Amino acid sequence: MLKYIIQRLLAMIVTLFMIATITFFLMHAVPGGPFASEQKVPPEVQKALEDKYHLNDPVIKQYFDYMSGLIRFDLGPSFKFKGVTVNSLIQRGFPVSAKLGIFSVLAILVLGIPLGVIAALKHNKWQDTCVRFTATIGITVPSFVIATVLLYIFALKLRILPSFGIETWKGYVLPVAALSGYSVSFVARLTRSSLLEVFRQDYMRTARAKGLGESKILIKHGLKNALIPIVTVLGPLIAGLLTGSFVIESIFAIPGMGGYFVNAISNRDYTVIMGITVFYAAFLLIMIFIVDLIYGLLDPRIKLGK
Amino acid sequence: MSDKDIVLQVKNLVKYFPVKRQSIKAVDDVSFSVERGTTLGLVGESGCGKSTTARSIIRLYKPDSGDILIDGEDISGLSRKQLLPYRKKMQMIFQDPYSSLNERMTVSDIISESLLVHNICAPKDRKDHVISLLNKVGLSAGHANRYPHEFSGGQRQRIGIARALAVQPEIILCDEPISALDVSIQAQVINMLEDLQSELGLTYLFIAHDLSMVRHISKQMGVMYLGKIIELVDSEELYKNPLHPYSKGLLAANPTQDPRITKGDILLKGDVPSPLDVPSGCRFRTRCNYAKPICSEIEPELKGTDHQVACHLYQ
Amino acid sequence: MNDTISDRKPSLDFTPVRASREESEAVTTPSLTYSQDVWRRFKKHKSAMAGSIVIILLIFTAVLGPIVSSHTYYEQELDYANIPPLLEIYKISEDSYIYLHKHLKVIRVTPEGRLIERVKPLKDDFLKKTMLYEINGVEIIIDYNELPVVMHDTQGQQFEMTKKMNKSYLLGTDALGRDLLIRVIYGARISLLIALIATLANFIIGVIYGGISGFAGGRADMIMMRIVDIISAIPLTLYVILIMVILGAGLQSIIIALSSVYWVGMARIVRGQVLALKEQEFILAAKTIGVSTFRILLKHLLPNALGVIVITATMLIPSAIFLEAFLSFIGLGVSAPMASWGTLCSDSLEALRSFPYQLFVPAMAICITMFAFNFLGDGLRDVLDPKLRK
Amino acid sequence: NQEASDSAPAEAEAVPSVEQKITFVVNNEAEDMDPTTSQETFALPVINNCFMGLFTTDDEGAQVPGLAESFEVNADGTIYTFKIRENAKWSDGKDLTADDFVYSWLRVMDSSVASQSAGMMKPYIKNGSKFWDGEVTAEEVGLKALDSKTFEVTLEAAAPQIMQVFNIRCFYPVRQDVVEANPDAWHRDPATYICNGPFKVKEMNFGESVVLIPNEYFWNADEVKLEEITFRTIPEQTTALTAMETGDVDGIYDVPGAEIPRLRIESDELYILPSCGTTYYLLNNYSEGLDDVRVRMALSLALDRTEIVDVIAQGIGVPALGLIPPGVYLDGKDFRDETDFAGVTGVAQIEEAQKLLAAAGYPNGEGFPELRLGYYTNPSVKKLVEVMQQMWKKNLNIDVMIENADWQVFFADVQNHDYDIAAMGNGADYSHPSPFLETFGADDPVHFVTWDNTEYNTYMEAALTSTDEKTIAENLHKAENLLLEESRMLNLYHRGFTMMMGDHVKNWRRDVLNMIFFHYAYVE
Amino acid sequence: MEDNILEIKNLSTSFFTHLGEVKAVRDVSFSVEKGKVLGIVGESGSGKSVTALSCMRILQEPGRIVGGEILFKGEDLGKKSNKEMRAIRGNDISMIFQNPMSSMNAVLRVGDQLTEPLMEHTSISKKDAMKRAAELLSLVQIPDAEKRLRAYPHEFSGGMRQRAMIAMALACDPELLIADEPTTALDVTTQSQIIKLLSDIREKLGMSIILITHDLGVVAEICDSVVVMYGSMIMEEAPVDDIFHNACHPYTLGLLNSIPVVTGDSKNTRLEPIPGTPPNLLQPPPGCPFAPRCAYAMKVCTEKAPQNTQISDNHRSMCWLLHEDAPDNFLKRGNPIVR
Ligand SMILES: Nc1ncnc2c1ncn2[C@@H]1O[C@H](COP(=O)(O)OP(=O)(O)OP(=O)(O)O)[C@@H](O)[C@H]1O
Ligand SMILES: Nc1ncnc2c1ncn2[C@@H]1O[C@H](COP(=O)(O)OP(=O)(O)OP(=O)(O)O)[C@@H](O)[C@H]1O
Ligand SMILES: [Mg+2]
Ligand SMILES: [Mg+2]
Repeated sequence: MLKYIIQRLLAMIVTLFMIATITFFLMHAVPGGPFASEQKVPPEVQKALEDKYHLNDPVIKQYFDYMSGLIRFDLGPSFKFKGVTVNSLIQRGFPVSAKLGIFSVLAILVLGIPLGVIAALKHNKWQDTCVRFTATIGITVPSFVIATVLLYIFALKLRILPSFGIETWKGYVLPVAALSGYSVSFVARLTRSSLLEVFRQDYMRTARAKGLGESKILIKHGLKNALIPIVTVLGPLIAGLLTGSFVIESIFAIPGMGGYFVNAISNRDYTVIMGITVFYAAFLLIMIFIVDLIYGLLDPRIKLGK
Repeated sequence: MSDKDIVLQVKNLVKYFPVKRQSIKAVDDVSFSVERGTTLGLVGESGCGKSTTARSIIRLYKPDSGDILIDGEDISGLSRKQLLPYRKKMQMIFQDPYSSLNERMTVSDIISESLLVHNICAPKDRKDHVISLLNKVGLSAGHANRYPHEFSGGQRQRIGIARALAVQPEIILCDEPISALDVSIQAQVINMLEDLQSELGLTYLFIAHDLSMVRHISKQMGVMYLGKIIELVDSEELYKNPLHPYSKGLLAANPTQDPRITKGDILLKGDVPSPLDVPSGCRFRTRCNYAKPICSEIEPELKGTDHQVACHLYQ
Repeated sequence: MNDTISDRKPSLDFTPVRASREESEAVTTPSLTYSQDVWRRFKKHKSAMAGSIVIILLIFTAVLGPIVSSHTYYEQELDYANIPPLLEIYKISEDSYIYLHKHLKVIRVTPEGRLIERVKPLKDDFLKKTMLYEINGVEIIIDYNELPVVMHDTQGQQFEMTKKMNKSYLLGTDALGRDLLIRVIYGARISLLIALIATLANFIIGVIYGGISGFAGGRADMIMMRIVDIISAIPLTLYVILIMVILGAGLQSIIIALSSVYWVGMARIVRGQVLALKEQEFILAAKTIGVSTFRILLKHLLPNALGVIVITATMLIPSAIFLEAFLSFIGLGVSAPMASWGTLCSDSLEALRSFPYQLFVPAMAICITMFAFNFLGDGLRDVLDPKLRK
Repeated sequence: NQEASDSAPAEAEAVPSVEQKITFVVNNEAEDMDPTTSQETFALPVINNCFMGLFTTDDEGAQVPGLAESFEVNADGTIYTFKIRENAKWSDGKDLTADDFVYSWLRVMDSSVASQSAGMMKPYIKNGSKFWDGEVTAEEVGLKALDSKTFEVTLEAAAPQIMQVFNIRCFYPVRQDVVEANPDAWHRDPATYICNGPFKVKEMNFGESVVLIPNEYFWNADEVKLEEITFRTIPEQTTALTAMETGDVDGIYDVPGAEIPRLRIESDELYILPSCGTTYYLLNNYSEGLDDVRVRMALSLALDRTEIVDVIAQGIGVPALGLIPPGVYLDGKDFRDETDFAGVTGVAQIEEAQKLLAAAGYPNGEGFPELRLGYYTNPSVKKLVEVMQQMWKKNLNIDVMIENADWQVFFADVQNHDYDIAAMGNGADYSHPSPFLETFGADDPVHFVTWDNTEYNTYMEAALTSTDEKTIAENLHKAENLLLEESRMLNLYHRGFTMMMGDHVKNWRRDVLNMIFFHYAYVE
Repeated sequence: MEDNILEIKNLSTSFFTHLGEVKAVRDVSFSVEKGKVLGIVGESGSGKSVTALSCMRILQEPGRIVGGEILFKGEDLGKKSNKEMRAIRGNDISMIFQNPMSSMNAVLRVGDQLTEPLMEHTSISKKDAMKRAAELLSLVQIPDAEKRLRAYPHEFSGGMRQRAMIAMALACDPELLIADEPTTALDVTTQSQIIKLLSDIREKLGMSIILITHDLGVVAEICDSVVVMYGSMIMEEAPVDDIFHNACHPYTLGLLNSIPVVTGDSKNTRLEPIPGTPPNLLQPPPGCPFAPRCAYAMKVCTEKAPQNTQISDNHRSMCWLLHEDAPDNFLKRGNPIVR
């Protein structure tokens, strides 16, 4: 087991290293630079700025400098946000994004899975149709549309929820709804199909033959088995949710991590791009790993390390 | 044995499956040979290595050691490319008539794939060839364009046989070809295999649980236990006079098929030990009623001329 | 069963009939090839049929719509910007009707709802918040001091109002006065093409990559899956910009961008399927015959994973459509004034409050398409899988 | 309005005496809050309300003394001597002295600091550029503290626009000890954000908000009434507008264009103001077709600028017939009043345009090469280019291909002169024609215009070296007219500026560049 | 007959699929005597499992009982509410299934699954339930029972799993045990162990068993009487001895002929399979379902469903050959099979 974990961690580090390397060179290959696009900055000032941030060093040297910083968990200073280090950016932004993300994950758990269960239980009945319909819309309509429409209805027309920020609990409602719309729908669908598959299994019949009640059969026998395929998709999904969404965070003015990323790319804020990419990648890999561990817990047949 | 026409000879075949740091000794030093045109039956409980033996012979697995001689030539170390000609000599029929046919191919596609791979006949003759093969296994031309799901288990198994026959093999390894079939259908398949054998002079390695069927079809029988052959003898002889306690147990366990005959006590108790943890000495000693101290120390070898048995009782 | 024997006795016929072997062997279901069978079941599958009919209609509309429409996707009528599909028409006098736009533009219309021309105000008094118009000699005053806006003649008499469908622009116009209907129809060309490309990328790259990875197993699988991890973690925008710089905007860039990243989800799923399938006996059978690895993958493994592949592919279509909008936004997509559904959606968001129909129309188009694809996908899975029939 | 009346009584109930607190929306997190280095707009609300320069703005937006209570200029306009207010103090109570100015301005011109604003200071100050290049020492730069409250500035040469230039943020003083203690990040911490304006920072929540409270050491602290200003970051304009309309915030910058017509009707809180900027598109005179002045003029005349303003700018701008926006005064006159627009009018002159095009050898657009119209990722620019494309197609029957790119890629292309027509524009840092015209001159450091006209350069040279406003104005007019006659760019519209401010917020100020000052504002 | 624990009368069950109605059980009647073992044999798809599932009323969608009565101790199960049925399932009647691999929930510990019926039907504490579960495991001859309770099914061998399934079924001392092909997936050795186990348990606990199988050998070893099903109908019902030595239906005879003879020289006796394949129950043949494969089929067989002929007290057969007007044939003359 320990050996397995160590192996996985090593593989993760190698993958992370590759991701960092590729992103680094990709980033430098793209035209522009953090200071190259200001209309009003004269060239000598631009050069001074670039000197200050060592952008005039050979790319290879910059790469090794960056990597040596990365090893020490030093992600460097942001080029755009003066006086802000990428570490502090993530330290500040991630908890905010994660908070939203956790609520979205909760939404998946209390909404997505139960809806899927209802749909499966009422297979081909109106409840099922409803869930499938809503889920398809949830998968189809992207979060920025959902967010804008929700904002229009609940903040502007009904005025029951705040239009921005997450300072109060009410503030969470809309961003979480918009953020989790896709995931909830996706998980609902997946739960439904997975559960329907489980319903066909022989052990469900066995449980019924024991005289167990339907709800007990569902929860004890059905759900745990049905969860196995759900857990696999949950890893990347949760990683995505917790690390923040640019769209949601900018629409609802939430100072999370996702908000910086897209801007960082269009600003060519190199260190921020790298920092967030590496952080996200690490997070993603860890989530996938955790999912594998949970997988092992859920399904005793799976022997980790085998 | 030298005067006999041996088509398939297996010498000291070993196949281990590594699992974590241990290994499953699925086949552990198995040797036998099969005469042309005859059938060797292989019986034993689930997990004793029958399938692994067959799959190693046909080189689905690479054996860890040992030789597999087809017409005297060793194929145990050949690469995929080198094996291609031998694939024509040897084919396999699988246990599960449902999972052994690709649901998304027509019967004619399934059968002609063999023809295609081995370039057996001109593309334009392929159709006729397929039909003649189908006829050979008791199906008609009308079945050619159908899909496996339209067939019953017995018919599916015939399709599997037709697929194996397509390359005109000399040897067919039958890995429990009838286990999944209904009694009424089993007989159809067995009869057909017998007919084909006499017609084409095929050699079978026939694997099954069901002793009565194996006995019916095979000339010689090997009894396997935990990766080893523990008794190898003419099948009638095995029936009449099983030597190894395990063989006795197996025979006794076979249903009587007549309510008027009451069976004696079941000799075999318990389960096969884990292949990860094979008992020392004689593998069977943990379930053997006659186990002696020596059994746990020295592993008995398969001995004897006509009636070979690996048991300390007879050594 | 309840008939008594005596009732039936006279009709009983005890002549032996020897069942011929042929007959007894016959499978009682009608003989159909796989494709015929699939087609037969497909025809019976209501939702699959509905889905494919909708898709065919969509394609037809996308191809033929522009031919029959009197508008073009680029033609702007700036006077008619942001006209909704439903018009509030005021009767000014016997033969003159106007439509009062939300933004207090006045447009003369026919009583049926056809736009005639925009009328410029005679006077626009910002401070008093009134506007003065003259239509066919009738002076009308629009007063927006208080909401809702009131419109009356000089005597303070208000006009009779009816709601009519917009006959000139059935689904209204966009911010530049272009016909939304025809733009959505043109958008279908791009978005459906994107759906196609995405699906192709999924099928060609994702399926093969995942298939090889799963089939190869072991170390190769490990490395290939790590590559997938890497691709999914590297920021998309970066290489999209790079592609744009190297290749410029246009379809070929979209194809490359989509096909370089879009298949990873599919690859993961196919790999999972192949891992499960490759232990099946028919794969072993193919191996014993000596079938090449590639052929096993193509002929044996993939067809059996097709159900899952189809479902996944349909699920991935909407994100491709919106990914295209994003790519267009950063300059990779088709160049304006051509617009895809995704861009129509995102363009309309800014004006959502004033003109929600501008979002509604393309969003509906996407939703309908998605439902159609979903129905079709679900149906195809059912229909393709002979096992479901057992 | 139903909703408004619903919420009004609730508010009245909750707040018996009006709380002197406001929330104002900024669209992005500030990149840099250090006045001496910052160059972007999102930091300005904070900087402008926390810091003060030598001058400030009065109710009418006119320049009035700020930290300097008075100043003198020598005869040739090269030496300015400022008298700093006796009661000018830092927010921690320390005295604000002339040395602070010397330190701060040197900091701007120190290349190791790499202030983005350096370009706006060093050309004016004597030896400023040399200091930047490390050729002279700090002592040789024309900055002197004559005594603790007297600050003398020597200019490189007399500069007509220098009074406006002094208003730019980089001329604000910062505190040496806090800056040196943490040169890069002092401005990110309320504790070290020592300032000298009417307010000081209470909280800085990165990415979220900056909260200001009155600075008791401000020299005019008695007049400051607001108790708290929150600058809230809301990146999405539509969200900001929603917040404004629901009353969650008191003011916003930049209203989404599509909503302006509606707000014009519905809202009393919308402000549509001129802004000192012009949107014009660059024409590459090396591109085939565009090398002919008749073609360029034809393209220009074929555009209906009124419609562009109406539809794209939602009526918040003014059709640009020339380059310099209205409201730029020189020699006592609005610069634009004197401009000759080279025949360009607010509406399209289609026939004229067609004639010119025909004369250039492309009758009815035949044989005209397909030009590329480049723009950068931005929704409203996209609309504009689509409209232009259509106008050219309809009026001249020529095809123009629209090309979109990420700003950085676009800008790199423009700098490499890899464009036919490119979306661009200029907003001034100070209200003067020269920043607009310099772009087309030989001396422009960011040289993305493909033009090198000796005549033009001569006019510019003459204008920029003169101290006489009249000469300057004359030469700048000549330069602009030459630009317009040559139709060197497609001047489209002079930008407007929109913002919303709650009716209850009184006495806030803005200057010509639309900087917002809450110095003496209060809530009613 | 008071000593019948279960009596099925004219049971018909169908699956209403989108292809049409699958008549999986047609007009089936039989009864199980108290303390006896009834075997149901027949080829795959003949409706054995569906009959059993119908008795328990645990048919899955789209299956429905379309007619008949299921009398358990005189009460019609068909009329019971779901709740009442739940109290009976696993308690009075329990069932074990063919495939021990898939019939146990792989993600739950064996102990948990074993205690489930106990917890459901009795008010026993978890701890006592575990104790009882251990007893049950020892009863089915799984050594080291207490430790094994904590194992997961995949850690058991096939035989052990099936034994655990039996233990599960025995948990509440049911009066009737329905065993649906309990040994089909197992080795011969394990099979004989399980059969032995079942008959021991029956003796010990005195319950009745319905044993569904297609292996006549198994039937011979343990059953008291046998129902032979084919094409969703009953072909023959008889005491076990009669089935093997006095079979009165060509189908039963066919089944018997297909197995190799145990004694004597098997080499020269060719097997005699029943040709052909079972009918498709979507469109069952109008007459006797076996007619298309029957060597002795007559015109009437293809037209009319066969009628019941009572051979003796507890031996009946459904075949037109036994009709009084039918041509004189071997069935009337006696069993032609020499075994
Ligand atoms: N690919 C494999 N990897 C690891 N272990 C394997 C593999 N294939 C077989 N084994 C193990 O090898 C042993 C022998 O298996 P094999 O399939 O040969 O048995 P068998 O006699 O054919 O059994 P059955 O009657 O169930 O088919 C078993 O313990 C099995 O678990
Ligand atoms: N869920 C279902 N949907 C449709 N048809 C079904 C379903 N379950 C069973 N059937 C049909 O009912 C018929 C009887 O099936 P049943 O399972 O009772 O056969 P069986 O005698 O138990 O066969 P086996 O020996 O294979 O278990 C078959 O034709 C089968 O196809
Ligand atoms: Mg096997
Ligand atoms: Mg069954």
